[in-house]
Amino acid sequence: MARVGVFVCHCGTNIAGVVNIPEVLEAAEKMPMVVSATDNKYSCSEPGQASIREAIIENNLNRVIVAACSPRMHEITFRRALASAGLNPYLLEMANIREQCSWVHSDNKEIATNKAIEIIKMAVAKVIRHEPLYPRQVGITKRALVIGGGITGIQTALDIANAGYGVVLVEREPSIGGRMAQLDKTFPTLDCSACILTPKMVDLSQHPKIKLMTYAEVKKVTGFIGNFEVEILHKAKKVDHLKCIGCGICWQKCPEKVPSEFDLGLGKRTAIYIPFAQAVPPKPVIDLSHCRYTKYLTWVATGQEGKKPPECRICEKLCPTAAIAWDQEEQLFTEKFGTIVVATGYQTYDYSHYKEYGSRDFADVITGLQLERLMSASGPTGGEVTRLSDGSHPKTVAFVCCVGSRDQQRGRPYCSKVCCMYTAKQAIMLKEHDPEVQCYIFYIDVRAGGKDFEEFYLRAIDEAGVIYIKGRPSKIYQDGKKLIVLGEDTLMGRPVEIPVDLVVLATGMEPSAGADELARNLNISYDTYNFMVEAHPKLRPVETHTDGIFVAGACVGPRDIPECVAQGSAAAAKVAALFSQDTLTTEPLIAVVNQARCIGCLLCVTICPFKAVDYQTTQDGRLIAATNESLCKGCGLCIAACRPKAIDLRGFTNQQILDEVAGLWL
Amino acid sequence: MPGVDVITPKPITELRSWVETLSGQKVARCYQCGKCTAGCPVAYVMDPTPRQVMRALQLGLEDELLRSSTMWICFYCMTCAARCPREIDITKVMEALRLVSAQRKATPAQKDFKLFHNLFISNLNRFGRIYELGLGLTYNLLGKHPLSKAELIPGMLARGKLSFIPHRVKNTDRIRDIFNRIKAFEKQGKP
Amino acid sequence: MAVSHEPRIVGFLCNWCSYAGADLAGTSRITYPANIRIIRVPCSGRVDPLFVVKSFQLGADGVLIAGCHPGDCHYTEGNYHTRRRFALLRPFLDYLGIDQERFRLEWVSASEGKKFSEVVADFTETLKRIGPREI
Amino acid sequence: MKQSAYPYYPGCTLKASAKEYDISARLVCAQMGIKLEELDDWVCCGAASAHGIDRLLSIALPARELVTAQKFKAPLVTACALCFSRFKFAAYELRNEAMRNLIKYIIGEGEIQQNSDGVIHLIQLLDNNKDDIRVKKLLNGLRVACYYGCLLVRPKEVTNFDDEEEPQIMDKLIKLVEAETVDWKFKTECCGGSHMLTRPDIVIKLSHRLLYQAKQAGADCLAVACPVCHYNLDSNQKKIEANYKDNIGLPVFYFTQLVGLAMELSPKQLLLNKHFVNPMPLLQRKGLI
Amino acid sequence: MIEEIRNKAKELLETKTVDCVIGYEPATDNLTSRPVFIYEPSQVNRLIFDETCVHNLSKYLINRRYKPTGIVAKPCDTRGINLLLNEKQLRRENLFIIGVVCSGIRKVRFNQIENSMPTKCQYCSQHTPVIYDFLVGEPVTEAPTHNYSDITEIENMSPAQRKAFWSEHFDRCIRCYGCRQVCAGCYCYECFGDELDPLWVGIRIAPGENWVWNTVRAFHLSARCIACGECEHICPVNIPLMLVNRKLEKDTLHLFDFEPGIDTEIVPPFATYKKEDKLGTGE
Repeated sequence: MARVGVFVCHCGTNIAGVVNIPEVLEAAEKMPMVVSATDNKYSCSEPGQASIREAIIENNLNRVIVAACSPRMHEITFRRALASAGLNPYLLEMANIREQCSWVHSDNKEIATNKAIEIIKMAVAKVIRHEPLYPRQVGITKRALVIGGGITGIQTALDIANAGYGVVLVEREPSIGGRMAQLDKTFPTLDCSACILTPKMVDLSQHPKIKLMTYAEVKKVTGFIGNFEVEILHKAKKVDHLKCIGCGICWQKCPEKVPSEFDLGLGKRTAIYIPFAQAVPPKPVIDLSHCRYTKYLTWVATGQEGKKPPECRICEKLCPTAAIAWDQEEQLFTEKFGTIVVATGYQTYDYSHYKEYGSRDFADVITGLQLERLMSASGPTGGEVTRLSDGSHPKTVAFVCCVGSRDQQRGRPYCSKVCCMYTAKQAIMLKEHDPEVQCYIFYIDVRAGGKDFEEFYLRAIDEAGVIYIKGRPSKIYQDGKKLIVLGEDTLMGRPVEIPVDLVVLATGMEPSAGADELARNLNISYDTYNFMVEAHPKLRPVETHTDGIFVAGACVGPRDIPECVAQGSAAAAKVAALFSQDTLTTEPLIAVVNQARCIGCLLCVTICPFKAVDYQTTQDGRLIAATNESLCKGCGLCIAACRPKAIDLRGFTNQQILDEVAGLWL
Repeated sequence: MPGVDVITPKPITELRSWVETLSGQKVARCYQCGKCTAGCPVAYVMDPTPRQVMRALQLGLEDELLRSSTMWICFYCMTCAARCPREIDITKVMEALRLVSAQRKATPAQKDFKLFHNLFISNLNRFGRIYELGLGLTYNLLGKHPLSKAELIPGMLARGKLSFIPHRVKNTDRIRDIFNRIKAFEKQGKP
Repeated sequence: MAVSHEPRIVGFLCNWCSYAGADLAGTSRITYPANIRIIRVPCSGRVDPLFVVKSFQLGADGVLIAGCHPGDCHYTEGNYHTRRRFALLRPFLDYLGIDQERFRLEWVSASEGKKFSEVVADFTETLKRIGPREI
Repeated sequence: MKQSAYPYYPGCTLKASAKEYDISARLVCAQMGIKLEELDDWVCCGAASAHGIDRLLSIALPARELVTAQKFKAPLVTACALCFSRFKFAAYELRNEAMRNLIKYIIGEGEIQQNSDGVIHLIQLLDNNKDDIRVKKLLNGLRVACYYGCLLVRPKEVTNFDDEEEPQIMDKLIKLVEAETVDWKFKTECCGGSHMLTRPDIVIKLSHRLLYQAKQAGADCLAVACPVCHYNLDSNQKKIEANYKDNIGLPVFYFTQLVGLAMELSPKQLLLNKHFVNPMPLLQRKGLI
Repeated sequence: MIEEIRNKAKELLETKTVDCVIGYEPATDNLTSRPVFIYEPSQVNRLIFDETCVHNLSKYLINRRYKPTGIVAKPCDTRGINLLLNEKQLRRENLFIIGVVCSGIRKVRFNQIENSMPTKCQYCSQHTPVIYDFLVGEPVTEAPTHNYSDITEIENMSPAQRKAFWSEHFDRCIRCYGCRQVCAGCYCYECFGDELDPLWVGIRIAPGENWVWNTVRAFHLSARCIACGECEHICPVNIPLMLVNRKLEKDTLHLFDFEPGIDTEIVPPFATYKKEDKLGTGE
C-alpha cells in the first residue's frame, strides 16, 4: 500500500506569494493514499531536506511528492534526500508549481492555487505507480581506440597513453602525420611544422602503451560504452613490417614513378613507397594499383591478353631482409575497446567546381596546400617556389580567399577559419623567399580572431608589403604568360584587374572523404557537410550523443592546430576520467520488454535511434524484442510504437502517464 | 572634392519591399563580397556598381537608387547571378528596380538607356516586330546623337541587312489588345 | 453558450526542449492562461496516440504535444516519428468528430519561453471560441 | 529519310540584320529532314526591353506564340539567343497556375499548357538530331572558338541548356564536322549585348576582349548562335581594330553556316558574303572552298 | 477454376509440399461458403471457389506459421499475407499461396445472393493477387486506382453532422470484439482492449469507452489495414467499419504514399521518417 507524503515548498515568497499554501495542504491531505501533507519555507535548503527525511521516517512514507520548482532544477537534490532516509530515490515525483504555476499565474492567485492543487493531484496519481529502481553496473575495457593519425589523433593517443591506459591508433594512410605533415610553417609563430610534429610522431610510435595500425580502416562498430567491439581492416601492405628495417633501398630502386599524393601531384613517388621522408612507421607499403609485378600477375590471371608487362620484382630482389610479402592479404581483426575517439580531420576543398577560376586548367593557379609543398625544403622543388608552367620564379602573386568557404552556391556556406591566416603566412614566407615578390590578397573579411593573429596580419602588411583587396574575384584567365584576376575593390567601389604570375586559391576545409560512412558505422550524428556533431557545441564539445564515443579536431568543424591539440587533449581527459572508474553506472530509466506480450513484429528494433533494441529467438521459435540496458537512453520512442504494449519505459510507464492524465479528473 | 552626405540608414523602405517582392530576392542576404561587380562586364561605367546597389537597398537610399542609371545600363548577362556566393539573383533585383523606376516615371541620370527601351516598346506596339532602322533613327533623333552607328548603315543596306520598310505583323490589333488588357489589369488589379 | 467556459488542455511536453521552454516562461515571468496541465515525457516520441485518445475521452478540451524542433531532438530523431504519427491521427480524430483545432503539435525549444506562452494563450483562445465539448 | 516538323520562331533580327542565320538554319534543317514551320504572324518576344518595363508584357508576348505553337506536337524552336531566353523565362513563369490564368486573359486566346520544356534552341535541335547530320566535307584544319554568349546558358534553372561557365554543346557540333574547337575561357562572357546603340563604346571594349582572347587561344574564326553577338563581333570588328590598333581579322560564322559548309552547301547559299569580315580568304587558305 | 484449385491442392498434399490446404467449402445452408482445412488429398473435392467466398483466410496462417501450409487467397487476402510477412508473423518458406483472380464477391442477405457487392469490393480495383505461388485466373494488368468518394462525403459533413453520424454508430457497439478476432492484423497475445492495468478501455459498454475502442482499434491498423472488410462483415450491429479504416487508408496514401500489404520491401511509414516530411501537422 502506497503511503504518500506531500511536501509543499514556499520557495520564500516565490510560490507562497501567489499560491495559497494552507488551501493546497488541505486539499492534498484529502488526496488518495496521502498520509501527510506539510509545507516548508525552502525545501531544498538543508533544514528543508532534513524535515523531509524526518517525515519519511516518522510517517513510514514510501512515496514522496515535492511540490516546488521544476524537476529540471532539483530532482537530483530530492532524490538524494530520499536516499538518505533509506528510501529508493526513484520513489520521488516533483510537482512543478513554481515555473509552471506561481511564476506564470501571478495575476490571479485563486486560479494559481487551483492549478497547484491539480498539479499535485496528478503527481500523486503518478507517484502511486512508482516502483523502486536500481542503477546497474557494467564493466569497462580500459583500452581506447583513436581513429585518425593527424595531429589531433596523435595528441589524443599520447595523452591517453601517458595517463596509463592502452591505446590503438588506426590510420588509413601508410603514415601518420596527416595534414600538418604537409605544411611548411605554422602561423602565427612561423615554427617549422615538421620540426614540431615529427618528435611527437616518433614518441607515439615508441610508446609502450600505444599500438599503431597504419594502412588500416575501421569497418564495423558494435557494443556500447565500456564495451565496444570494433572490426579493423588491415589493408595488404605486401611488406612484412616485422622484417623490414626501413633501409629504403626498395623505394629508391623501384622503377615505377607515380604522382605523389603527399605532394599533391607536384612531385613523384614510387610504387613501393613511404609517403614522405619522416614517415612513421618509416616502412613502406606497395601501392598495388601501380606495382608492375601486380600488373604482371593480373595479366597472367586474365588470360595473358595484350602486351606482357615486365615481371619486375626489383624490390624483392634487393630487400636485404626478405621483407617483401606477396602473399600478404588484407585482414579483418576484431578488437575490444572501452571508448572510441574520432579524429579523422579534414581535406581541402576540390576547386574544380570553380569554373570561373579555371577549374584546374591553368598550371599557375594552385591551392594553398600546394604552395606549402612548394615552399617546404623537403618538398618536390626543394623549397624553391617556381611556376609549374615554365619553372620561372613568380614575382607577382595573387591570393584568393574563401574558395569553397562562405559560398552558399557551392554548398559551403561556412567560414573555414584558417585561410585568412595561412594566406598571410604564405605571403610573408614568399617575401622571405624572394624580396622582389609582390603579393595581393583578395579577401571578403580578414578574420584574425586568435592570439597574435591580428599582429600577424599587420605584419603581412607592414613587413611583406602585401596589398589587401577587399573583394571576391569573379574570374581568372590567362593572357600570354600572365594570369589576370578580375575583382572589385569594394572599398573604392571600382573593378580591378591584376595581371600576376601565380594565383594561389585559399581552398577551405571539408571533412575527410568517408567521414559520413564512419559516422553511420559509429551511430553518431553528422551534419549536412559531413562534419561530426558534438553533444553540445559549448559545454560538451568533444562528446557525442553516443556515450563513450568522442570527437576531436577538424572532423567536427574547421579548426587550427592549437585548437586541434587542445581538443585532442580534452578528449583524452574524458577518456581517462572514464577509465579511472572500474565500472559504469547506468541510468535505470530505460525501456524493458515484457516478453510474454511481445508479438515479435520488431517495429521497435527498426525505429530505435540507438540500436538499443535487438531481438532474440525464444525456445519455441518466436522472435521477441530485447533491450540493451547500456545502449538505451530512455526516449520512449519504441513504447509509443508498440501496439501490444509489450515494451515499457521505467519512470514513464504507460500506467504512470495514464494515471497522471486521469488524475486530473479524479 | 565636394563634401559627402551623411547617410541615415532606413532598413525598411517601400522601395526595398517592392524590389524584394518583384524580384523574389532577399536583399539582406548580400554580404558585399563584390563578386558581382568583379564579373560585371559593364561595372566600369556604372555608378553605383551592382554591389553598391545592393548596399543602397540595404540602407534604404531610395532617391539615390532611382536617380542612378545602373539598372538601365545592366544588360542582363546574368554573370553576377550565376556566380553569387549568396545565391542572390542580382539581375532580378536590377529588373525589379527598372520596373519600379518605369512605374514611378523616375528620371535616371543618364536618360538614354531608358529612352531606348521605351522606344523599343512603342516600336513593338506599333509594328508588332522591331523595325531596326526606324528604331535606330528615332533613338538618335530623340536622344540627340544623330551620328551614332550611322557609319554602319551603308554597309548594312548594301548587304540587305536593313530595310527601309518595317516588317509588320498582319494583325497589329491583337498586339494593341494585349497592351490594353495589361493596362486595364494594372489599373483595376484584377482581370 | 457558456460564456465562462474554461477549457482544459492536457499538454505532453518533451523534457529537453518544450518542458524546459515552459520552465523558461516561468523564469521570465511571462504570464499565460492557466488552462494547461503539463505532463512531462522524455521525448515527444514517447507520446502514444492512445494517451491523446484517452485524454479526449476523459474530458480534455484540447491536447497539446510539444517537442524539440525537427532536427534538434535530444534523441536525434524522436520528433520525426512524432510528426508522422500525429499527422495521421489529427485528421482521423477530426473525421471521428473531434475538431482538429482541439489537437496541436508544436515545436518549442528550450529557449522559446515566449513561444510556449503564446502557444498556450492562442490554443486557449481557440478552444474558448469553439466552445465546450459535448461528451 | 524521316520527315519531322517543328514550329519555328525566327525573331525580328533574323528577318533583317541576321538574314544569313535564318537562311542557313532552314537549309541545314532541310538537309537533315527537318521542316521548320514558321509560326503564323508572330510578334516580337519583347527582347531586352519588355521585362524591365512591364513584366506582364514580357510574359504575354512569348506566351501568345507558345499557344500558337501548341498545335504542333514538337517543341518550339528559336534561333535567336535573346528570344530563346525570353521564351524560357515566360515558360518558367507560366508554371504558376495563377500566372497562367492571368496571361490567358491578357492574350485573350487559347489555353496555355504548362510545359517548360516546350522551347528549345536551334543548337539543341541539331544536337538532338545529330545522327541526321550527314557530313560530306570535313572542315579539317579550321580552328573555331565557339562563343555561346550569356543568354543561352544563364540562368541554368530557367534555360536548362548547358554548363553556365563551360558549355560544350556547340563544340560537340563543330567537332562533329571535324573542325577543331579551341578551349578558351570566354565562351559565356558578354559581348556588349543590346548596347550597340546606346553605348557603342561598351560594345567595342567587350567585343574586343572576346576577339582578342579567341585569337590568343589560337582560333582563326568564331562560331556564334545569336544575332546580337554576331552583330557586335562582326560588323563592329573594323571599328574595334581601329580603336585598339589591333589586327584581328577573325571571321564570325553562325554555327549553322559551318554545319552547312560541311554538308557541301555553297558559301553563296549560306550567304557567307553578307558578313562584314570576309570569311572567304580564310576558307580558301584552309582549302575548304 | 475450381478444378485448378483442387488439382493444385491435391498435388501439394500428395507431394507433401504442404500438410494442409486452407480454402473454402460449401456451408450447410447450401448457399454460402465457409473455411475448410484439407489435410488429405482425397478430400480436395470439398474445395470450392465462388462469389460467396468472403472470408479472409490469411489469419489462420498465424497459428500454422511453423508448418508448411497452402492457402487459397483472393487479392485482398494476399495483401494480408504480405502484411504478416512484413511483420515477421509468417515464414515465406512455409507458405504455398494459390492466388485467385477476383473481381468482387456478392452480398448475402436473407438467404439470397444479392446483386450488390460489399463495400470492400465496391472500392477495390486490386483484382490480381499481389503475392502467389500459383495463379488461378487471368491476371488483370490494369493498374489499380483509388476511389474514396465515400470518405470524402463524410469529410464534407459539418463537424456536428460528423459527430452525430459516428455517435449513432458507435453507441450501438456492444464491444463483442468480433472485429478484432476476425482481423488478420490483430494478432497480439493480449490486446490493449483486454488489458486491465492500465485500463485503456473501461469495461462498461458506454459511448466514451466504445469511442476509445473503435478509434484505437482503427489506429492500430493505420498503414496496416488491408481492406479485406472482415470487421465490417462480422459486425453484429452493422457499424460501417470500412468507413473508419478507409479514412486512414486514404490519409496514409496521401501523406506517405504508402499502401499496406502491396510490397513487403517498402518500409511502412511508421518505421521510418524523412527529415523533409511535409505533413501539414507540426510544421
